[in-house]
Amino acid sequence: MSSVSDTAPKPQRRLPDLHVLGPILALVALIVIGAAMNSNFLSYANITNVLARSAFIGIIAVGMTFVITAGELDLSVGSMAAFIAGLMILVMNGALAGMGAGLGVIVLGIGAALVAGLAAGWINGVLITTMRIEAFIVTLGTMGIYRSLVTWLADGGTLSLDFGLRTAMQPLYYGGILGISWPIIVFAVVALLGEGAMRMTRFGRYCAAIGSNDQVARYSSVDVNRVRLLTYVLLGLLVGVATVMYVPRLGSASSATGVLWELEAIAAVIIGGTTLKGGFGRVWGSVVGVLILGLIGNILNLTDWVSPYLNGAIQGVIIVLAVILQREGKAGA
Amino acid sequence: MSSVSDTAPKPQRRLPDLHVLGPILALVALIVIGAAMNSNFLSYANITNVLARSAFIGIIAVGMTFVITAGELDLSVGSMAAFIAGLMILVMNGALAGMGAGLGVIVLGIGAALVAGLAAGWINGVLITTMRIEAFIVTLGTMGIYRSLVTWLADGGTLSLDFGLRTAMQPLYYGGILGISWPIIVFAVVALLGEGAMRMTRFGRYCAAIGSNDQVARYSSVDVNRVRLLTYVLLGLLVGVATVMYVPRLGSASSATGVLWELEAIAAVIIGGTTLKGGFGRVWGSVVGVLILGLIGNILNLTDWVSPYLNGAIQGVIIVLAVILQREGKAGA
Amino acid sequence: QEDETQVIGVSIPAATHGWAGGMNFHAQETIDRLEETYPQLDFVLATASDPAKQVSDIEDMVAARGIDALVVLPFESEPLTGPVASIAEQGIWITVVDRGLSEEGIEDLYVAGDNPGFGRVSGEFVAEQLPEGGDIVVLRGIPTAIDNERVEGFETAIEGKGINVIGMEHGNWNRDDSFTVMQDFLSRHPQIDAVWASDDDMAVGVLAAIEAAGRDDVQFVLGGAGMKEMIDLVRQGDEMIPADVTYPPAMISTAIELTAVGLVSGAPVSGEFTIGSVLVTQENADQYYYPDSPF
Amino acid sequence: MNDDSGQRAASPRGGGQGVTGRLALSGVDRSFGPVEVLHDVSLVLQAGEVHALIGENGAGKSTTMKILSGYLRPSSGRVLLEGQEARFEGSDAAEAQGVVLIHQEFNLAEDLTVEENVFLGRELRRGPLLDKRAMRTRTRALLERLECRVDPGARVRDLAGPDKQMVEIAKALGREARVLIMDEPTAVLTGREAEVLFAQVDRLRAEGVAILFTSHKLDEVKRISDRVTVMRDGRVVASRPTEEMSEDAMAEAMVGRALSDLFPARSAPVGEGVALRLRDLTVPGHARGLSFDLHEGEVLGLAGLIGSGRTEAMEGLVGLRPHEGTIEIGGHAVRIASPRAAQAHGLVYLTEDRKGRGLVLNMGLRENLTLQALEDFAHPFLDRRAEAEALTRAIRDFDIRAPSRDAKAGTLSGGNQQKLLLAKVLLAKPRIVIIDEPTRGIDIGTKQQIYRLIHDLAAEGVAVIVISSELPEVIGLADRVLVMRQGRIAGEVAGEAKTEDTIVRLAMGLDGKETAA
Ligand SMILES: Nc1ncnc2c1ncn2[C@@H]1O[C@H](COP(=O)(O)OP(=O)(O)OP(=O)(O)O)[C@@H](O)[C@H]1O
Ligand SMILES: Nc1ncnc2c1ncn2[C@@H]1O[C@H](COP(=O)(O)OP(=O)(O)OP(=O)(O)O)[C@@H](O)[C@H]1O
Ligand SMILES: [Mg+2]
Ligand SMILES: [Mg+2]
Repeated sequence: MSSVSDTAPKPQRRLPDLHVLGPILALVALIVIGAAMNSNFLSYANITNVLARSAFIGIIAVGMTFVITAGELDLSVGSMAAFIAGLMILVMNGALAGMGAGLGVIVLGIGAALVAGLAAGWINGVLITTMRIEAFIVTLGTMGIYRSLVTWLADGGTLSLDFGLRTAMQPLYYGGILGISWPIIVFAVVALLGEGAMRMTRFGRYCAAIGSNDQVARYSSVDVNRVRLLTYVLLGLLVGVATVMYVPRLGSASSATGVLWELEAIAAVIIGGTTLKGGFGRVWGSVVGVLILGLIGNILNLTDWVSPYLNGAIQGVIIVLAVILQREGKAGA
Repeated sequence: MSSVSDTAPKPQRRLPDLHVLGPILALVALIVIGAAMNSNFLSYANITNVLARSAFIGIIAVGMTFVITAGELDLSVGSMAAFIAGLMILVMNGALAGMGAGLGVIVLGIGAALVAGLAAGWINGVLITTMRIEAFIVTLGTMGIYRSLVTWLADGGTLSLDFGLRTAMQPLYYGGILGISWPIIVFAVVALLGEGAMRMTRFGRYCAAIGSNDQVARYSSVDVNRVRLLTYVLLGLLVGVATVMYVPRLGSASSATGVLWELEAIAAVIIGGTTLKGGFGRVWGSVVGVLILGLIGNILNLTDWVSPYLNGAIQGVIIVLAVILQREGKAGA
Repeated sequence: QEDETQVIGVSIPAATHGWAGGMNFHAQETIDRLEETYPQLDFVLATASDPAKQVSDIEDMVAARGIDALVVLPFESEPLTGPVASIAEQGIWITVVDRGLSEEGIEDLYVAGDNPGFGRVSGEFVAEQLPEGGDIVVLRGIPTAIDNERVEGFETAIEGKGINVIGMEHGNWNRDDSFTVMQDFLSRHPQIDAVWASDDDMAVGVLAAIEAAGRDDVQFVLGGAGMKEMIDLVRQGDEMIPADVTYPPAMISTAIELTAVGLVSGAPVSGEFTIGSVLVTQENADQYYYPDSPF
Repeated sequence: MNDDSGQRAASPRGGGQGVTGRLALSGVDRSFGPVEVLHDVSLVLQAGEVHALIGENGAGKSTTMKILSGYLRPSSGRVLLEGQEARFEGSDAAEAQGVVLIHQEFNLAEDLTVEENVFLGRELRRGPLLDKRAMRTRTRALLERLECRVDPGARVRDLAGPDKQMVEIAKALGREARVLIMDEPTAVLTGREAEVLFAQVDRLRAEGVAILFTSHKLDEVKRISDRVTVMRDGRVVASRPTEEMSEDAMAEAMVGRALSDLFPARSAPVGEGVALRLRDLTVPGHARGLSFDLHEGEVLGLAGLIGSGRTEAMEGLVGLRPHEGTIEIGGHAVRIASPRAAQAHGLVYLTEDRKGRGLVLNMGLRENLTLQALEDFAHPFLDRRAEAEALTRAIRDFDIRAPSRDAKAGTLSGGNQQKLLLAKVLLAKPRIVIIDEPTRGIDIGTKQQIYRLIHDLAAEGVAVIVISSELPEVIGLADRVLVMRQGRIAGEVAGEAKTEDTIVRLAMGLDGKETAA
């Protein structure tokens, strides 16, 4: 051979297989367990329920995947969702008098939620990129701020969508096409677009490059701050999208809305195989992670064998196991 | 790369001063504001109150500083504290019949708390180091587990220390020497020892080296896994110490105990100037961070100028501002 | 699904504070008892940490467990109204506990607590104890509609009685938080005549703070909900705790029991049962003292 | 455009100070904080000319190159592109003008694949989507030009150092540079790979690209460059056509004194005792069946092609990788499961990857120096004074030139980092030391110092294994040379047989199969 690198003796013993298969195996295991425990587990209604309610965290987790891949973090998404939901309800209730409970108000509400999401993501992003403040601190701060704001908007209670509007809006959660409800459709579309963006666009590649080594990215003419900012804006927008699905479901927002969504979304992303330190991310993994989390809750509701007090413990154990399954395949130290 | 960090022609305007002074300035600013707003702010009683109640998070934050410096994270400390408090109460109530409400039971309770803390830290550490699972996931898992366990131990309610025991134990929180209460003394001692360990022992140096580049540490004959494990064990032990101070205060533990302590402790560490990605940590900074957080709450309680619904927002804003103050001094991108 | 077994779903908020913990305990205990008494009944208990989770729990109960009746203590009224209404349409028996749904006529049976009443009784007692008027501080619960109703009831009751609320903060129905808040109130106000802690868990924290500060200006602390330790203090004539206001977590037991009996007997009890908040003083404290309850 | 079609003989063209050239520096100063590291540097790069920049470690070569390519800005003075003052906002602006720098240290995103790195920042697209196939094809073509066989889909993290260097070069070639600046491109390459690179340099020169490179291998400089500029202490001290300068003259201009023999004569004989005995050492996936004895006071060379498994075998030996086989130290069989255990037996390993595994770049010199032997400074609290004294000694013994004693290791020049790394490992007072590429990036004057140091170690009875890709180094330094090939020991040469030819033949397995060059 012409080259001087004779790489012969080591047959590249990397097993990406298990690393890739890990989350999927965990998901399959959960499905098998669920089906064994309750015959209704695989029923259409149950599957649809789980998918639809996973959509909120799922849509957010897709955005979170980009943020984490770029080496960042966002703790504010749960509070942000609560705040946007509150805002959306206020806007719609406010416009009701002038516009009537029609499509107009709904479109206005959706628009308001998306714009608010964009703006909230942008604020996080600007504080982090241009002001150069640790993402953990910025988003911990905005987490407190949004949570307070929604409590304040609701005067300590609950903000409720006008009843008529609620009826008009419900199809957004409960309706759908071909028997598949909107949240599932939107989740699927967001996931597909996200996966495409991660693998097939410059944006996805830049996220990984920045998360891996932002100096290198900078030297390679990547506008690092802009890409980082974009990840937050994208995440904010997706929080807005999730909220648009959420409001018709419950028709209200309060300080209890979206509590701990951030941890769930981050956990889903990591269970899915994205590296917390950045540099590598996969959207489909996050989707699998969200489904795993959703199924754990569902299965615990389907069976009686543990005290409900211990649900959190079971959940914790399964999350760790799911990740062990995935890590098994990893090579040496 | 050796020197490629600044692209601009500005002649290295590094002001480590402000980076160092940042948290202190923020603290001083808060003290000035507090004193201006309420004349009782600087009273002996108020200062003592704030210090004593900051001690729990403070002691934990000292341990967290080592964990974060070594590039790790622990989300489980709040739940762990609740669980240990519950366990301690159960052990003491259980031993009461045999031993009577004397020193023996108290010593037993303290011993149980410290051992439980060590064990809990060790479990986190082993899962993270030998099983090589992402710290975020492990501690998110154990966070759920401990929280569930304490709920289960308390049967959903509150575990209360026997009334006689509580009276016997109260001096541990309310008593002290020379007018300084025990929590403050213990906090100060832990902080001093921690600062010493960080700056003047191999352990501290190794933590920073591992957090900076664990490969370099490994190639330099540092037993990376052991040091990492030790940081978790130390943190667990300090959670135990914090719990020993906590239980005598109200004599009870429930699922509401220690909620969000982990976020507070991590925030304090970062406000104090330790880098979340690891490689650099300072214990005194974390102490200042804890005091900043404690004072914010105190000042908000001492004044009326915002709706209590907005307390969280004010807190968020101040946290971000405190870090901005600190970051200001940092050089270019 | 089988004709002979009937399933009752019970959906309640998780035990995040003392009262909820007591309620969780009673729910669990009642279910265990009824399952033994009525082998033909099956129970599903789910605890939720937020309204969305509670809606999911209820969905699961319907889709996978085929419940015939639902006993629900709504985390919040608004978000649960729609989902519960849609279940009611499927012919499932609905028992609502404590917090009413925001639309009338959905539930078959309503076992209600009386939050404005709770506030009113508390306010009246405070006013009565301070005939000359006085300065009090108030600790509020977790910001929720319930808390708002209680505080409104309280404020209405003390109106025009010369009582000044000189400080009001959220203690979140939490002992630690109320301890902190009370410490700061004590630093801030040299004279506090009384404290409305609005909850017995918060009263525990408040008492500890007062005791530690060694202040003797505070004449009494009024909690609420009927925690056994507090009732016991009332029974013994403690000066700081002259009274308590009930808001029994055991109302969940009543609701589950009525629902179960209704299902089994085929003659369901419907309607509304309001469990009023009662003032407990030394005279009647024995009636409300349950030493075996965890709360 | 050019007349000297790829000849390595120097071209007499261009080069006068008054000529602006394609890219030039004029009177450039640069300071880092209070330390001024460049003084009045002027330099002209001509189209179609290969310009070599040489100088001692820390002379300012890398800094000069970074200023030329927009990574740093001059404190004063001007950068001229085609005679016009160029104010590069950053490296991307310079790159847009066709000025490309290959860094001294790798500058790749380790988590990304080869292809992703090569096209980072200028991805090919079809509509909004990436054209992966085209990028992969182009990457493969670029790598083929460099006779590098790595898979464009491989993650950079998994590549060996030399392959990473080739990827860096491919990345630069892919940018269609008009000015190509290479900071010690051959430091991690063996002679054969360097040849491949030089072929590309010839091609680019013929295409009219202006090329600037540094190297501490003066023979390379002599062979490939048209013009040599020598820097010392941040100043240009000479700039002449290469043909007018002999290697010795270059060395003398760099160091400021005449250099005697590079390799000192051995002063002490090899000892009798066996310090280390290996039997059938196997590092799964990398090396098989290594058996040899190492004597006290012996310097053993380990030669072989890149990827022959020398590094992995030795990493296995010190417990950095799982291994099998028996290891005897001082006559006793020992188990070595970690570098810590190895060090407890007096065995330490110095890595070839100083940036990734050798030094904590954001820690100070002192912390780095004592990291490996920290026990010696802890009783139980760290003795800062002793640490400071150790640093003083290291700075003296190893001639470490740092901007200040409090500097972070990352601000040292590449060669000075290497010296710090050597000092750090030797501070652990090993009885057996394995040094992987001891003089990578070290200037010729200091090299001599380090060789002397290794001999002094041997004279004290320390057993030394030297892995080096520079054949003259292994030959000149070692008493005996083991040659590895595909994870096995292919042969041993000592005494008269220690010639480049025999070693290369063994390394390539030329006795058996025929290999096309
Ligand atoms: N970021 C920085 N901060 C402070 N000093 C620096 C920085 N970068 C480089 N220096 C100093 O500038 C001087 C010149 O460094 P440079 O890297 O240019 O040397 P070099 O000639 O490339 O050496 P070598 O042959 O070792 O690579 C050195 O003394 C170095 O320590
Ligand atoms: N961190 C790593 N992870 C995975 N593989 C690695 C790592 N470091 C090195 N390798 C593998 O080791 C192989 C050989 O490395 P290397 O080229 O250093 O061997 P060598 O025989 O020591 O040669 P030389 O010392 O001349 O570089 C590389 O091809 C690479 O695949
Ligand atoms: Mg250099
Ligand atoms: Mg090597």
